[in-house]
Amino acid sequence: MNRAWKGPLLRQAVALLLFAGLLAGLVGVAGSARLERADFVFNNTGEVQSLDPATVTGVPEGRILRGIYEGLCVKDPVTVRPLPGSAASWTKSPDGRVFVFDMRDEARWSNGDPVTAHDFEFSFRRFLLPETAAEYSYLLWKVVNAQAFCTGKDADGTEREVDWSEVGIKALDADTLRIELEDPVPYFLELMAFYPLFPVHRASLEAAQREFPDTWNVEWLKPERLVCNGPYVVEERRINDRIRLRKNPMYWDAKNVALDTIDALPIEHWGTSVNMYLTGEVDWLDGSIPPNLVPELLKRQDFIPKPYLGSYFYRVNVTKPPLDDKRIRKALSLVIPRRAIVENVTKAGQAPTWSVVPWKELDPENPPLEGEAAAEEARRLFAEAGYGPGGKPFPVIEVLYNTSETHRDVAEVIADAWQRELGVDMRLKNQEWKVYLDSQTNLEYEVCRAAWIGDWVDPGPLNFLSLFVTGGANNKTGWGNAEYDRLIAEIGLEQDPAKLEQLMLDAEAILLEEYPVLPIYSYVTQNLIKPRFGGLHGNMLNEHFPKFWYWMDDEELAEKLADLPPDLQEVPPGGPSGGKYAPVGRARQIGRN
Amino acid sequence: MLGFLLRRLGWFVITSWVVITVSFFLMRKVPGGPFSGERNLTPEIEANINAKYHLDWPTWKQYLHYLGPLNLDERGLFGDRSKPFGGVLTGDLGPSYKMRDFTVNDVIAQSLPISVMLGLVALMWALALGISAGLVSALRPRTGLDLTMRLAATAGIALPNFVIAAFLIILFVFLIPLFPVAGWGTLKHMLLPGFALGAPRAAYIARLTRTGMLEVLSQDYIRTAVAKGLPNRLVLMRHALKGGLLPVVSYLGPMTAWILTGSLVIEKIFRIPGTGSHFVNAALNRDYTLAMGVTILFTVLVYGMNTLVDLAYTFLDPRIKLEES
Amino acid sequence: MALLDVRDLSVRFETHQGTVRAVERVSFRLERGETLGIVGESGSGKSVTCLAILGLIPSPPGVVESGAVDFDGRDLLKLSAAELRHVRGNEISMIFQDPMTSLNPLLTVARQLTEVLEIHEGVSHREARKRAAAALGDVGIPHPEARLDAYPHELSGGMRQRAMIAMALLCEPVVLFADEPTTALDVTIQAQILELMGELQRKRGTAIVLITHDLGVVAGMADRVHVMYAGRLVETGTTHALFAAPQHPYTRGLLESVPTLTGDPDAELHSIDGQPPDLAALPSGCAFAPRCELVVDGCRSAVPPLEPVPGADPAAGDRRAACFEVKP
Amino acid sequence: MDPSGRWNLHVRDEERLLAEAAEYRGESLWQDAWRRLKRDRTAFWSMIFLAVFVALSLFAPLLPLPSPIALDLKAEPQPPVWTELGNRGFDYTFETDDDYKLAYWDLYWHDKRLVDVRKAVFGDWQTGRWFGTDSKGRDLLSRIVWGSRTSIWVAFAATLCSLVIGVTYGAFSGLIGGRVDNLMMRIVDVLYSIPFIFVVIFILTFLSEPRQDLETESLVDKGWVFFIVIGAIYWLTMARVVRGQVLSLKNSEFIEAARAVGASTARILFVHVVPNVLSVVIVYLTLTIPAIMLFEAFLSFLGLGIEPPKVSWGLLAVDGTDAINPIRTFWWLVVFPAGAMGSTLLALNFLGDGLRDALDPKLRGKH
Repeated sequence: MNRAWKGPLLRQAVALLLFAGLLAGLVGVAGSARLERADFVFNNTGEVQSLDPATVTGVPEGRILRGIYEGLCVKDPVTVRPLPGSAASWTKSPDGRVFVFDMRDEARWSNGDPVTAHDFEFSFRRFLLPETAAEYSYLLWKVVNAQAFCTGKDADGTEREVDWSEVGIKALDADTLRIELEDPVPYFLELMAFYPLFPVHRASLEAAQREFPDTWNVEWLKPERLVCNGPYVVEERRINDRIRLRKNPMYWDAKNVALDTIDALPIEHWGTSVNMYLTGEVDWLDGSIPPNLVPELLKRQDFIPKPYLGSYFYRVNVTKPPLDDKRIRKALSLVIPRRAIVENVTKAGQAPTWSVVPWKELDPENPPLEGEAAAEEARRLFAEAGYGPGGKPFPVIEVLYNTSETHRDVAEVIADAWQRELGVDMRLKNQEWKVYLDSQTNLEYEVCRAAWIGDWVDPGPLNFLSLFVTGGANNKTGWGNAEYDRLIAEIGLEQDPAKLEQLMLDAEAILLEEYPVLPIYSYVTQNLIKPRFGGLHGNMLNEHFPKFWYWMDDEELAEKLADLPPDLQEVPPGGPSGGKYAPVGRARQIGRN
Repeated sequence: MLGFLLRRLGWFVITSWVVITVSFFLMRKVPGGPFSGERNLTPEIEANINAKYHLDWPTWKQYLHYLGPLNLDERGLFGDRSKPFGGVLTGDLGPSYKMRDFTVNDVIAQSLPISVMLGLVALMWALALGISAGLVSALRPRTGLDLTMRLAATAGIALPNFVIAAFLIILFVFLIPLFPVAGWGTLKHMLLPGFALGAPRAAYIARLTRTGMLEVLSQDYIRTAVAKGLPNRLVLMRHALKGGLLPVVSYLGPMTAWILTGSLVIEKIFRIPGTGSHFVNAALNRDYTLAMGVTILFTVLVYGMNTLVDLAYTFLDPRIKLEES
Repeated sequence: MALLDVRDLSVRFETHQGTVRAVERVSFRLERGETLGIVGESGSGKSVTCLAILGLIPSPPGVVESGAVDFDGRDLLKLSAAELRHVRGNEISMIFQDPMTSLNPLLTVARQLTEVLEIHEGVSHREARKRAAAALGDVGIPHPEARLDAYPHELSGGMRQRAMIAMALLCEPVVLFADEPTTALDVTIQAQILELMGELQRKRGTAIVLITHDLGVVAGMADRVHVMYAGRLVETGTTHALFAAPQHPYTRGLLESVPTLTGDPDAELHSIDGQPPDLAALPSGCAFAPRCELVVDGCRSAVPPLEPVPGADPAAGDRRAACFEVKP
Repeated sequence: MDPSGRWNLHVRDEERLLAEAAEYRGESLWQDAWRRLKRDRTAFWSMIFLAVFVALSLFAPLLPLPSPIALDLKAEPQPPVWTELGNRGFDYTFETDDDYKLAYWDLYWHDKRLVDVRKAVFGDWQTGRWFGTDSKGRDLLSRIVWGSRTSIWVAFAATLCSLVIGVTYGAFSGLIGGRVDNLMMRIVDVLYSIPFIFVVIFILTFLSEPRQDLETESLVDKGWVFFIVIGAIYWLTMARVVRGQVLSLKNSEFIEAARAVGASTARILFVHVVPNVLSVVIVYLTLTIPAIMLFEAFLSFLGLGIEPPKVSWGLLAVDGTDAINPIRTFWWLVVFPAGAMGSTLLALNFLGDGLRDALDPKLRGKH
């Protein structure tokens, strides 16, 4: 080593320089990361996987995509029924098989291009292309020839090469899109408002493909290149930090959009999420609240749970003796302390349910057995199946759940009840998420925790009933019933609402008799939101639409609070005291919602 | 010096190769894949996805593809140019499977500077607290001050850091509103998480400082310095501190690694977009490429830091020659 | 008046094994310009005596129990820390045994030399450097300017000890404690270093306290010799007188165990049987009694005082010995 | 002339001296260490404290505590009550093996016997709600005591495991030396460069692979396996430390001297090497146990820790941190578990520091 480097002076100088550099870097990085607070900040609960609508599946993605894209339809923020979106109107053939959408003339992409029927044809084709590998692609398989186009096989498994021209999606002209289905789909219009079927901008996508032949599928989604057609555009995106949305001035209904900027923060830790809400750094939490806090929050004006089309249940592996005996399954279901769970574990007003279809009203004539009566009946069923005192020893049953505190708590309570009432030796088994999914799919469990959230409100029960067709991808119980399969198939074809209702009840009755799953409770939405915030409603799908969001002024806030039960604890309302309304003005904004 | 660096580089290449290979095959052995989710995929869709990401290839082929700029992809260099990536040897860590809008290089480029910043703040806390506690303990053993400082420094390894973080937040955010509750951006944002992250290290640094100082203070040359009539301050600062802190310097290498992988909890609680969370999330999500990417990053950092520490040693201790590590 | 007058110095160490009486009522005087040799085995308390004089005994566990050290009209044992610092390295310097460990390996020679001048004389760094170079030249280091920026490990053992000596003499002290200055060096270097010390002493008139176990070194350098055993002085006298007629059996033993060129090469070298005593559990009488060939009953019960040797030649200086068996 | 100053020493004395020195090192090292440890009051009291805690956790089944798992669902955790010493609420009878599972979980045979003793001595008497209850109405005191079993013993087992691997590997590497040593240490370097957390997650997923048959049939507890495997990862540092110690001993003068006078290899190993290495190992032990306990807590934070109904301190700490927030604080949920964990870890650390000082040959003779 060079002697000169060891001179004390030089070494001190080097050290000093290094230190100064570090300090400068420190200040530099610290300064560059700052952003002004957005008009509205919410917890998006997780990092968004992608902004490409075709490939995403999760709830956090949905929250963002509903802000930056607009499908053929949008949904009413209260009823979540379809409303005109990029399509101004549509017609449906009497047999429910052909839809013709009339595009909205004034609809524009964020770069000023008009939104045309061709854009949707391109996007739907892309959605179905095998290379896109869209997880939700099956949503369009009911379109004529779509399944064959997507997978190279028909529904019955016969292999068939199909050209796009044969698929039932056609832009007749820039203004008209025709979609032809093989069978009617009762919830088809809701699908058109579902985020995987949002359009993408062809020109910018293809430009990125030319410019970045290797990495275009990352590049075209960069905020500076992404062209959207929704009320907002992506201004900035930092992994695990935030997505910043800015109002899209080119949006056809921009005059009705109130907020200029929205920040979506992916806060995973529940404690942090609540802390940030309490210090006012976040205005809205959707879930992500420690259960311990729920009783306290229920006393406040900013936490009002509403029914949510979701169901929490236990799957039973019916291929494993003795669980192949439906009397055993029924007995296990009978002694689940549903009320204790919703009152003392989940605590947010979830409703105990005895059907996998959530928020099912109980028959007042014939209420489900509960408490000691249920336990006695369960013991009788157990004895009938040959177990219990004097009978065969019941094998150890393992309850599988994925790593999460609530699941653990529920499992503990249920295991405790089974052990106490039926003497069943329970073992809780906690698996890390991916392993848990694998175990479920491969039927490597005995009883396992599960949940399902509906994708559409009408017909709501179908979301849940369709899971359990024989061999269904999401059945995962090994259970199958030919009569049940037949009923579900008929539901798809039925156009008469009354008959549809009856078919669904019949199918549900089979599930209630057979117990491939043990229903536990129905979900509620858990939105903790600043009272001043308007346009965000606790609807059945817990889907929310940034387009309608605004801040109330003091007057409107006072009116809203006056409608709330008077014993609720007052909380800081958040937001600007003058409110923030769309350019059309307060009166129209309120009137519209 | 050049020889030393070359030898280091050689070992680095071998180590990285072993690490990459082992992790790669280990990862494919773990149940679950990057695209399994609550909603099961139909086999046809799964096949589409696997084809897109080459997960349908035999593992050895995926491995070669991952490693180097080999044209194994029929859509590759001479195909429609839509090959996913060029391989580790070209410095391309591939696309992230979970954060699909980013390449692994993007993810690391975005998060690493933040982690480095957080690490620096943590380091400062750890050094300030650790060295002062260690000095007090070496110079004024068994005094009230010693016990207090030891308690303060040891608290960091006496409680899990999420508990410490929770206490800090209650105390300095809600009771005494000095700091923001979470987030990243200003120096104020960095102090609390930096402390929570640095506190456990402070305990080790205190211990190293104390031992190092005791060792140095028992050396003959300290007696010489005193016999020369130097004031205590000078004896300590000029003659004792430098040698006494050498063990702390060598600890900085492993410490970096710890701060990077161990910051997950702190990143979660304080909502900091650093690399720590990727280490765990990538593994949990089976985000193969990201997991591999952060593994490689880790290896590079561990090697780089240790080499830096060794170099620093030659500056601090003139007796050391860069013969071999 | 003596330059340095040590009276009744006692030092003990409080250890878990009990109280170690390292130095027990030691008195001696040092005259300007003379060389006093203190001889004894390891652990006999000779180094501790020096350290105690400069206040370098680590405390705890060391305690200077009693005694006074008159230096220049001051009692060194009663000085404040700041006053003592002013004496150290300035008026009284010290050289240690092992130049390998006594120089700070992490600092350059220049740094370690100049800081002495900067502290005691407040000279500028540049000036200090110039003087340090001169001092290195004085102790016979070639190319002193170049050596200044070397680190101790880059110098040979002899060079290092020379640098130590240069460092000790920078402020021209009047007393130099040399604690085994040559023990760790090769024999040829030893001679050079001793010669150097003698030369510097002649030039500057520094009084030297030479601590060693090596009788040869003492014979060549010292004007007077004190012999220590188990923390006590057992015999004093001029070098010549003491070597000519050792009185204490321990001194005699020491002298007999040194090979001489004139002696019979085939004769077995004499050695003192047994081990030095455990200072924490000294026998009640003479500490040397268990190893002494001349031991009598009285030796085991009472400590023999250090008394003038009866009938000694007045030219032999302050000729004293601590043994009951010393007969005229 | 001998430069070391032992100028009056004859060669034949050397062997005798060596024997003395060996005795001194072998036996009085520990006496010396023990005495110095007793002097270090912080370390000494830490040791007493730990002994009490370990005893408590060992004999947890004997203590008249409420069941650690019995649920008493209420909307909120119940605060501590200090007015009631105890009550007669422990109404379990233990006749068949299954009965134990109602109040506890799958206990080992000896724990069941301890429970029997407890039942015989205290009957249905149990302590009151001294520490309050958790969110599902379980007695916190009981959970902390039972949790200590998981935390302390799992950490202990894991450390022991790391010790065995580390000491064997390090000693082997150090004793053989040369190329083998070099290669073995390179392997350690490579292992150091793999992010630890990955390995843990891999192990975890492999362990949670569906293999119920294996688990229900055998007595192998997944938690134990897991933490023992973790211990198996912690050995890297141990191996380095031991190797360093062995190397420095190998080259030290007294070993060379022992070899020169013809002491056998085994003798050198057991009289000279083992005690010296052991001191390092003991210190390492007191530092690894806390590290593993904290790691267990970290895994609990990620939700990957021990499985209910069993409890561990990590799990309690996680539950506790969820319970402190500005809206509503259930202080007892965090104060007691964190207190138990914190004081144990502090004690372990202080004891480690004390042992380090006491066993450090460089500091010997001082204090």
